[in-house]
Amino acid sequence: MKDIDETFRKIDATVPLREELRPRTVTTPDGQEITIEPLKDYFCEAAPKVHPKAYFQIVENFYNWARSNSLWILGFGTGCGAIEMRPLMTPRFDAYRYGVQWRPTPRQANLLIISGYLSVKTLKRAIRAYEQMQGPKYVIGLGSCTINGGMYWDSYNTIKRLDDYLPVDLYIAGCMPRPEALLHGFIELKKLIRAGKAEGTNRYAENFASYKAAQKSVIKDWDMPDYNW
Amino acid sequence: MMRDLHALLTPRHALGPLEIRRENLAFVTLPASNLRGFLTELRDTQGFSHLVLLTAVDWLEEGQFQLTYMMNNRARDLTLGVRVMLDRTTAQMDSIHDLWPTAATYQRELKEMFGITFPGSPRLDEEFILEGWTDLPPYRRDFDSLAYSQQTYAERPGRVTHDPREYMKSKLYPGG
Amino acid sequence: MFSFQPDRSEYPQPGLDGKLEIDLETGKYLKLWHGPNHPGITGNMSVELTVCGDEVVEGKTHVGYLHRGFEKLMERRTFIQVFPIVCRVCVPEPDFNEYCYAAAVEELAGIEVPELATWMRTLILEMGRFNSYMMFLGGIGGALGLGITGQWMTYVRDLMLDRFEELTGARIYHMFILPGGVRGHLPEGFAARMEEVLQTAETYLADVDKVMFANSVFQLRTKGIGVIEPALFEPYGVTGPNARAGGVAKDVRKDSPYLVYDQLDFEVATGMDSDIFTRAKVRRADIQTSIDLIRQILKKMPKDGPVMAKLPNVLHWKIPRGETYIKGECSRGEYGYYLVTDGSGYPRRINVRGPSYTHAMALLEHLIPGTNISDVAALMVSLHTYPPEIER
Amino acid sequence: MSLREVLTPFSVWKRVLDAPVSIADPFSREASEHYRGFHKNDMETCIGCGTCEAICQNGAIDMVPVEGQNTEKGDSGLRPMIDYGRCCWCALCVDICMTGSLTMSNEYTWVDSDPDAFRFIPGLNEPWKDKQAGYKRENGRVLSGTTRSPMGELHANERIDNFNEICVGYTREEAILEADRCVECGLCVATCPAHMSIPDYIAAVRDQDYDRGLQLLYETNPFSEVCGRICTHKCETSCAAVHEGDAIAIRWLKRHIVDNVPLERRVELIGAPKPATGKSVAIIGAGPGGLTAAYDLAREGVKVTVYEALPKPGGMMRYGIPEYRLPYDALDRDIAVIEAMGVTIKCATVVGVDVQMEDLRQSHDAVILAIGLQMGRGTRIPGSEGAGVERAVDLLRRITAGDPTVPVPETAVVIGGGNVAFDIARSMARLQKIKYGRVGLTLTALEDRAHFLADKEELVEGDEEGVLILDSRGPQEVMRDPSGQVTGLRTWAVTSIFDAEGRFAPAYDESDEQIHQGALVIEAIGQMADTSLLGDALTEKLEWNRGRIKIDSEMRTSEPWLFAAGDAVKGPDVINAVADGHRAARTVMEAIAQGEVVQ
Repeated sequence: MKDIDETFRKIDATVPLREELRPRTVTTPDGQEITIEPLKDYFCEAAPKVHPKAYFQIVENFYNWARSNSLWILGFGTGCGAIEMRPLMTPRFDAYRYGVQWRPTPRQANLLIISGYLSVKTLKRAIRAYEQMQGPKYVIGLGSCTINGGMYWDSYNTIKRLDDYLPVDLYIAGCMPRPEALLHGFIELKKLIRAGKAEGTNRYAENFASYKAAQKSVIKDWDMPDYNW
Repeated sequence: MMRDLHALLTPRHALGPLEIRRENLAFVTLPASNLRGFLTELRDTQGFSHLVLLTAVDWLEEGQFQLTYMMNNRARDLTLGVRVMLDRTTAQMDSIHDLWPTAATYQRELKEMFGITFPGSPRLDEEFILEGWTDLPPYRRDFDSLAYSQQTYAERPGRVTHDPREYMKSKLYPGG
Repeated sequence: MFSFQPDRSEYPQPGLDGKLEIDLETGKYLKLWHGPNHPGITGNMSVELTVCGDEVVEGKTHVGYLHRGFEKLMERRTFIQVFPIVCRVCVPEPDFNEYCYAAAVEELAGIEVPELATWMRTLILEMGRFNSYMMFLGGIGGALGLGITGQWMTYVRDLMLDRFEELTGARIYHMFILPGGVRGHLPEGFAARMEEVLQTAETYLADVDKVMFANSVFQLRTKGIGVIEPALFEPYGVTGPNARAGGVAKDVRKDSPYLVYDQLDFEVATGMDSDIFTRAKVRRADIQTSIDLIRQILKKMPKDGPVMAKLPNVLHWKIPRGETYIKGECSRGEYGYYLVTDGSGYPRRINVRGPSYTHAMALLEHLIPGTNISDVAALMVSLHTYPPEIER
Repeated sequence: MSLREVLTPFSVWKRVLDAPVSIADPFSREASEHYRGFHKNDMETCIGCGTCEAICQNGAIDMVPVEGQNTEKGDSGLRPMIDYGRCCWCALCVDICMTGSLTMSNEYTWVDSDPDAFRFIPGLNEPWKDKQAGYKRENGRVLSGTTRSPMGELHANERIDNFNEICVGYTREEAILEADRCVECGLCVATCPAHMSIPDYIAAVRDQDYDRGLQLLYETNPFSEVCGRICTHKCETSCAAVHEGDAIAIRWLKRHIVDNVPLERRVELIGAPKPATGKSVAIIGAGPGGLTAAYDLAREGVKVTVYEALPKPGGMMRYGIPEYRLPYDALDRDIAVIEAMGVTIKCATVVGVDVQMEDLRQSHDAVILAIGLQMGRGTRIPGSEGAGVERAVDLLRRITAGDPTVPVPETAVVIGGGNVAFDIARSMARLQKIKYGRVGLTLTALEDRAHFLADKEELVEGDEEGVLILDSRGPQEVMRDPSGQVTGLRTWAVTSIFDAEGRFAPAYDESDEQIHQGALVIEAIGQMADTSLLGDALTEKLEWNRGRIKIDSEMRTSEPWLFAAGDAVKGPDVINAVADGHRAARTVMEAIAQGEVVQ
């Protein structure tokens, strides 16, 4: 392994917002002049809130049981781990029999599997996808690169610790983890949910400011609203 | 075969010596200004119509970028690596996107990853792979990936290692 | 019998130079992001479509979502340390990276690979090609709403992964082709188990022929669509099955035989129409070639012998200054490694030439205008692109 | 579009009759036999060399101390800890492992909600510890070399009738090949008494940078040319490569560096000593210990005078080690470098006769005693008193000095199995060959062949030269004829050397008696120091420890102005003497600096 260049200092510069995202005045087809602010106009600005538990424990337990039995995964293959999800979606490993299925859009999903390393560019999309998902929602970090950088530990373009940017409920070690390990992960996640320990959504809401700060520290061109809901 | 070709084209394009790697692969260096004519002739009359790849090598110590245009003649199974040395500070080269449209992609990547410009190449300044990148072009040798990574991303703390040599000395000879 | 031509009377007309003046503010155009999170995309990439009605007028490929900076990371690693990371460059068919890298290092370091190892390498590469095509068939079916091929092909691919696992010790990232040879011998009874897999595959493929290639819906949606004019092949660097479907028998295995391909008996499959259907058909024929090749290899390969050449101590392995380019025919076209060494213990530069680089960027952007939105997925899949090899 | 194309797809409905392909219980599915799963480590075999850490391209491995694993020679006591937040299961660590202790199981499931939990030390208590299946490297695939470059040697016929050096030294190509095998773990460094920076100078050989190599050598050892030839090289026993092949030829590589740097260049590379401090130190004995201390002190700007009783400096290196192992000019070069640092060596000056201890004490800031072990021990068996029985060290000294009265009979017997025994046996064999044209020498030792105290090469070369080596023979009596002439040695077979408590108490099988013919019996069973030079008063004043001058760990005697080093107080070989010399010099420097040395 080559020695690190101790004299190297990174250049920290801000990236200006893209032209079309800046607030501006436009003329509508019917001749009216209106001011638009693209990042605000189409999104709810409210920050996420902590979702309180049900008053009766038994009700909460029932909720958790129900939640644990419908893990709907967002079919977003963020990294190489996505290739081992295909066998799970097909008869040989058949995750559907455990109440797990894949959905094409974040709005229908409650489980985000970060399948491996996240480049900064994908991190941005993953955050967006995560924030668009319905709560209570869960995140699984798949593969070693979500834990401590994995084999991309010295890459300039991938994040090292997923839990800095998203609330992770469970990690599955491996490079890459086999489908069986993923199934194990689903079972473990179900246990966590039933025990009421999978509180990532609320953790994200509680520590929203610090998560945002971490996210913005690596995503230089933050051209989206702070909360994509 | 390569030698014949080299002998034939040298007078017109001021080619450097031919470096034969193996029977069907050789490399040759030529001045940047002759590149376009040379590639056109290779393509049109010598059957080297396939641009395999276009990439750069950063010779930081020598202050030069090496551009490699890998040309292939499928019928005769010959590959010729055409090298052009550029000054590292100006880092500018003629675009060949009109000869091979696909070269525009390569040139876009070289612009982003090495900071080599190709005036006239389409969409040259659009972001290609990186997004919101403000540092040195990352494939340059003076960009240190690990240092950048450590200064940007947090690693999981709590790891310590010991050098067996020093550790043994301290254990076996505590006084030195 | 049917006409799928849209009524374009209301659409904006191109200017005198034949180009559309695209202005989003007119309200006639819409930006549609096809990916990165989209079921119809081949991996983590995206195509920014500008549509007018349901016709696409412009497409821009966006990549970089999977960029890990491999070529930079390789410069930080010693020659042996590069070996584990090369396979990550292309997830569905990692073995080509291992082979090209190993062969490049061996050539510059002057290492002679034992004969059995070259046979093993060929076997691994053909198994990988088989797997990659399985993903393709599943993908092209899926892109046109034919889910069953995806289900079958993933299953068959998984059976092959089992063979990979017993041979190499891993399912996806095999890390088997070490510079200098391969890591092990064939396990006991491997050929028989492989034959079982190949036979199962053949029965499923026969059904795919019926359910997909003979299917009227599939034919209507793929024939005559996404045609690449053979004249575009050289300017756009089209290689592999994409070129073969247009009647150009480009195949590195034949054009410039490597490993033991000159000792194997096979024909290169070609087609004439150069449309989505022909490209799928050529790949279907190529699977059969792969199956035959695997059988031939297992029959012809030496039964015993060394599989590793003697390496210098890999911890401080230095390779003299030089450069080389090693190529091979992967399932998508010409795959190559350009390796430059400077006499130190680290590669000076490694450049990976993936076929998707030309197919998914310039070529796709050239083909997309004029297609229907619903055909974009099929068009993309038919080019068989894997984004990680574009951005590395 | 024909009707056929519409209907054909439906034919695959036959598949509904297929048995389902789902794996019924995916959770207990075993991975394949050679699967690269989670790591295992055999704690007992592992030597903590850290080669796995060096090759890991993910920086996933840390070397950490583990309870129950002690640091000892050849085992650092560290064990690999693997971070599964980094690992990529490439198994390069398994392939490079120097002992084969690191392997992989075929276990693959590890799920946890705590990201910090994915670090573990394989071999402690992981659940898959006893699993047999999993990746192991195929035999013969080792990523570092296993066989040593052979050292060129004179053939037995070429060397037996002369005292020419046997080993010819590595060529550059051989040296590079050999240096290439080193994995730079550094286990050898702590084993070397002088802590020579072995991996660094081996790297210098690899890089063909002999200047840097020589500078590295002189940092820790001014007798590199000597040690490059005759060091006991204990470092090679703790070499990581020894577990699956030959140890790196550390000694030969050291010699190769020195051989490639001419004498003048050496002095130039080391540079001038520090400016004179005005202090002065006397050293008694110009052996490796004394001269090393002299070198160090001279480098620090101290004026050093070395007193040597014999006509030439070098001590046992000159008068104990035969010329065919260490040519005198090699030794002279090492000493020349030391003298170039400004050290004065007064030869043929016997302390106690030509100069008195008290004078030295008066005229110097400190005195270092490095007198070595010059007197041979006797066996005290019947018949061992009188003519025809010699001590090895005396004979060796006389051979070196060119004494014409050295007895060279046609047959001789050597008692002892150490290096000195072989030195005298092989020297005598040469003299016999020169004088009579044939070798008639028998060597008897208590130990069996596997446990000889001498180096393995000595046995091999002794055999080649025609020395009859008899193992497990205990000497009982020197046989003499009625005229008192020695005729041979009577021995019994040895059944055991040590008793149950580990004390030296050889037991014999008396029924197995042999008589070895020989007109000369040479005893080579150990040496002792001659401390008569101290004088009675000082001998009385000093503290003693079982016949040796008592010193502390910093080489101080009980007298504040007197320090001691070398074989006389510690032993047993050149490199230890060198280490002692360094330590003595350091202590003396500290003492001088602190003004402790009060007259």
